[in-house]
Amino acid sequence: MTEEIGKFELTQMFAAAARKIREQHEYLSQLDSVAGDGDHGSTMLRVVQCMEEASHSDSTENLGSLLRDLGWSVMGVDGGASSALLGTFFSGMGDAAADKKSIDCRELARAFEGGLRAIAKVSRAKPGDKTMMDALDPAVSAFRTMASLDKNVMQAMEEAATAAQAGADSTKNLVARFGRAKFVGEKTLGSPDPGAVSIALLFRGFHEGLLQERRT
Amino acid sequence: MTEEIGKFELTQMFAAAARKIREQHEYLSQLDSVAGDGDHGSTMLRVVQCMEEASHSDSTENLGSLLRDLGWSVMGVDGGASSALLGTFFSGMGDAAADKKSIDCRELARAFEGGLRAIAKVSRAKPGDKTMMDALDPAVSAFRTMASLDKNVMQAMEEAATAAQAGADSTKNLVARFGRAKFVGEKTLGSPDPGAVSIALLFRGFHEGLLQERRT
Amino acid sequence: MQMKKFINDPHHLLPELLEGLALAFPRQVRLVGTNIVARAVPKAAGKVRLVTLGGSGHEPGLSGFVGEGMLDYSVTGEIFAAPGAPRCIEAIQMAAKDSPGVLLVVLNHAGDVLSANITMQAAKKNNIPVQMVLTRDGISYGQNSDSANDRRGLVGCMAVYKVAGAVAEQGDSLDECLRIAQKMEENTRSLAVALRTATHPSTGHTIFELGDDEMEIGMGQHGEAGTGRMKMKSADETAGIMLDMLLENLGVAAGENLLVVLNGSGATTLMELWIVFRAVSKILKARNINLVRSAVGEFITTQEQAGFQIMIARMDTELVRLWDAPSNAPYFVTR
Amino acid sequence: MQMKKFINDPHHLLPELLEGLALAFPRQVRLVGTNIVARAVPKAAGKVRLVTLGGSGHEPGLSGFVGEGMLDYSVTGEIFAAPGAPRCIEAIQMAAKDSPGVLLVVLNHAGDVLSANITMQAAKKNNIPVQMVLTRDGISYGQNSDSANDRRGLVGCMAVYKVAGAVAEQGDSLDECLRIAQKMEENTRSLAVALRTATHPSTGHTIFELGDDEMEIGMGQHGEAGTGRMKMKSADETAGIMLDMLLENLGVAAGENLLVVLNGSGATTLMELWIVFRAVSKILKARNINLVRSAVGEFITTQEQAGFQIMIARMDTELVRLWDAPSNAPYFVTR
Ligand SMILES: Nc1ncnc2c1ncn2[C@@H]1O[C@H](COP(=O)(O)OP(=O)(O)O)[C@@H](O)[C@H]1O
Ligand SMILES: Nc1ncnc2c1ncn2[C@@H]1O[C@H](COP(=O)(O)OP(=O)(O)O)[C@@H](O)[C@H]1O
Ligand SMILES: [Mg+2]
Ligand SMILES: [Mg+2]
Ligand SMILES: [Mg+2]
Ligand SMILES: [Mg+2]
Repeated sequence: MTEEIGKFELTQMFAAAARKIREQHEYLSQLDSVAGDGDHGSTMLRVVQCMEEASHSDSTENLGSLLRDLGWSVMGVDGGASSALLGTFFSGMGDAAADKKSIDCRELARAFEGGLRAIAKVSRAKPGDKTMMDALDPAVSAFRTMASLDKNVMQAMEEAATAAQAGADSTKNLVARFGRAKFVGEKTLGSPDPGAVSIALLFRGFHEGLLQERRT
Repeated sequence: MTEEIGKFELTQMFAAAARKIREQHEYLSQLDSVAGDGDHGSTMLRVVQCMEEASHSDSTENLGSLLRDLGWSVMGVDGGASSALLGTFFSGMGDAAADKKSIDCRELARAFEGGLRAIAKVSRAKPGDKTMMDALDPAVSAFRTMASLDKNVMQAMEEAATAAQAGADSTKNLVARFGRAKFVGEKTLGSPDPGAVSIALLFRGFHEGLLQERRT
Repeated sequence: MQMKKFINDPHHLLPELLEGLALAFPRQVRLVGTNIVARAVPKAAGKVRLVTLGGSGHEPGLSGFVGEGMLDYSVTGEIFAAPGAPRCIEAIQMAAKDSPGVLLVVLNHAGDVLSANITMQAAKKNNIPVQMVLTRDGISYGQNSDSANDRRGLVGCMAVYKVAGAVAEQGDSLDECLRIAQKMEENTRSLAVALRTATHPSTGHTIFELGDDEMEIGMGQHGEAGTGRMKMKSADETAGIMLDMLLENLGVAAGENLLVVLNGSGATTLMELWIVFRAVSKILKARNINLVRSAVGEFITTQEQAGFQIMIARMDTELVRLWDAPSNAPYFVTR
Repeated sequence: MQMKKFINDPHHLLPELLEGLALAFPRQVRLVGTNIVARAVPKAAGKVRLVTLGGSGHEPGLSGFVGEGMLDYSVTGEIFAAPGAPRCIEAIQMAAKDSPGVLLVVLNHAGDVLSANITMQAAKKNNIPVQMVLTRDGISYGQNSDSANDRRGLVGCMAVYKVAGAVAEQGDSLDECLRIAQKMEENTRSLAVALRTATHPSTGHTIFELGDDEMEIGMGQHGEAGTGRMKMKSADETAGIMLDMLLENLGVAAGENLLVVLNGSGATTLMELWIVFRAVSKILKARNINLVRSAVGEFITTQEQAGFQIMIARMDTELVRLWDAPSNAPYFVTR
């Protein structure tokens, strides 16, 4: 049972998340075409590439600095809103993470919360505004709740992934108020927010990566 | 039998020529689209409008100055090559015409020749270059020949119209070397030169105008 | 179908277009850092620097406005995408050297604002004196009650570059540059109309769809939908509808002085822009509003989109003087 | 299908577009006579005047180049059609007042040349000191042996306006203006490429057809067919093919100094032009040819046609100095 997340586990999580995004990148761009500029999928491809590179690099075993560097490189993807936000998320996670080689479930929960706080500082979007926050906020809450109930990382991640998916689904019924989509309002009703779908895919990937890691 | 051309006869000739052009203006523009800019028909519409206005105006009975003014107003049509050339033609006719109220067949022949000379000065095109000259040159020659054989205006105009038509037809087998069409060379093979077709229509109209004038 | 654009690798547009700009205007601009456009001859030490950031695909904007009297640095993103914060910080750090401060001019688009906010956080952490102005000129169709934050950045940024650039060139303080930039920004409104879509040069896809007989008022700078889709109208009618909304939104009264910028989106010809400008000018005259300055051309485009933006700005003597001040930016030369 | 252009009456384009130009640049130009564009402030008495004539639909050319340091008068024809001789003579007569002479710059197109020849005849009859220069820069695809008269006028006229305008502004004689104009003309070559057709704004018809994957090198200024139709190529390849022909036709050797003007046709973005310019610049460098001056933008367009013209000109110190001389024409401001 995975109780600690180290660089190896992170590599597995990121690899699985990258697979999820690669399978769906055309769909993500298509969702972004409804009212955005249709580039979300290609930005996410570059984001997950950074994630893979960061976890593969030899430079550090320190998870805090690994995540901070990852945040910086994701921001450097130059992909618009989503890479800026996800970069902020990882870098906020890094700031909050203990400077250790591995972290337990509670520490990971604190890191996720730090990432969420960092995003909130620059995003201005609240849950309900039909952005990635609608998936990220419930995912982080679910993870924290599970951690505080002394569940293990695997269980917590499964709950987080499920919450992210539910959050992403809920955006179908919302009207966009943030990002490029805000100017077309009603048009986005019925179609989920691309950034929220990406968050759901990432958390689903994190969970699958952990599962797989256990199996091997 | 019409032996003298006065303002009344000119009005009839111009009116009939205008009808011919109006019937065919779309075809003329289409011919000009093969290798030109497709505007020849609309320019010719404005040219014949000037012809009608000139012959209807009260300003002068003097055919020389009527034709000179017509030349100027046709040039002012701003229609590109064809209006510049036809304007030059009429103004050259005016310069060569006797300053009389009416002219006979030989005098009209001299006027046509004066118009042709004026065009030649600015055009640089020779018969065979696939321009309006291929219709105008034989038309004027035919008219002069008939005049020197003491034929009447009606007979001379009929020959001129026939010669213009034959000249226009002959341009089908030529490769354009002048005007906008010259840069596409071979492309124009098989399709007659729009300016030459216009000349044929004008002369056919002149003849019909004379015929009609006699009948009424 | 192949994209009908003269490009090489569609995923390598940014470095090539910037290299071309720098080669074409070696006396005005040069490339520094990572895809950052800077002046060929840096501004004298001790003067405030102007920095902007934003996606590419809008040429000549934004980087075509780097030059004496306008911008010092332009951080250029990929096509229609904000540059990430790391490169923006790189530019801010360069700009801050030998300078009393940096003014960051940012168009109100989600991605740009995010990068700018992250950049500002980092700059403050590093004690760099930097102030930011958000340009929010683009109004929506039919919504006169919009708040400033709901307006997105259109061509209005160019007016801010121009007047703030002129004050900075004079050697004024960062606060003074900010004051002027904010005054210009608050008094500027723009409205866009589109007639035909454009192709995204990296993806090869059209960025929106519009019927054969339709136009849309209120579109964003990247083809974001507006709310004013309607049957195509004549130049005069279109200008009338748009100007009505702009004047009402900015609250312009008879007797006031306006700058008008008519900005072609790409495929709309200058012939059309002149015809539209004629209409604008006549309407203003009829309303007794003074057209004190104007610019007609392509400044901030959306690829080969057909359409244009009308920008109006309330001008006082100070702003007119700064608008007239010399500039040698590649695509905005002042006489 | 309705034409997707912002116009009013398609048969009333010319007066409206000129009025718009004059309203947008009241300090530079004004309308005189019948659709003639003149400087707002006439050139000082005693100096040679520059006059040009040509169809409209190519905005900003030709009338956008009227101004201090360039043209004195532009006689504008209907869309793609030469103005008739009567209006050209009207302009020549105005130009000749208080002036030692008039230089008429004419692009080598059938209609323009006809009007110019008739005008020259009339001017001579009236003893007006006027000289004419015919700009014949446009080479054809694959024909390096073309004679000057076979070449038609493309964007090269702009270089002639610029340098001849500068000498005239200096107060030099008509002969001197003619000498400079001819030197510039003889040393200039252009070649056009088209990628997508345009719509004639009066007729609503496309001016030529081109396959979805085709381009055509050697096209004329009004969509006249060229002889280099081929499958679309990349920016670098296209620049390479065109530059090879231009350099060979002008006989440029290593070590020589060139001016390059890259002229967008209408819908081709500045992004693409910068990318093409990058290629041009690299090729010249590889061949050891010096790129001494350049201009990249839309100068003489063909409505919303996609494509561009590359113009090269052999420059000596005199021509470079005149090219650099000040100009305040609406669409060609020199720093
Ligand atoms: N202010 C914001 N706060 C949170 N999420 C945002 C914000 N702006 C945009 N987003 C998210 O970014 C997604 C779009 O990402 P992307 O298409 O990659 O960037 P861009 O909009 O710059 O093209 C949206 O679906 C939304 O989830
Ligand atoms: N130099 C010339 N000499 C004689 N005829 C010419 C010449 N140039 C053009 N043309 C005639 O003009 C016709 C085209 O006229 P039009 O389409 O009205 O003018 P443009 O070519 O300016 O559009 C050609 O078909 C040809 O007959
Ligand atoms: Mg997007
Ligand atoms: Mg024609
Ligand atoms: Mg984007
Ligand atoms: Mg024509």
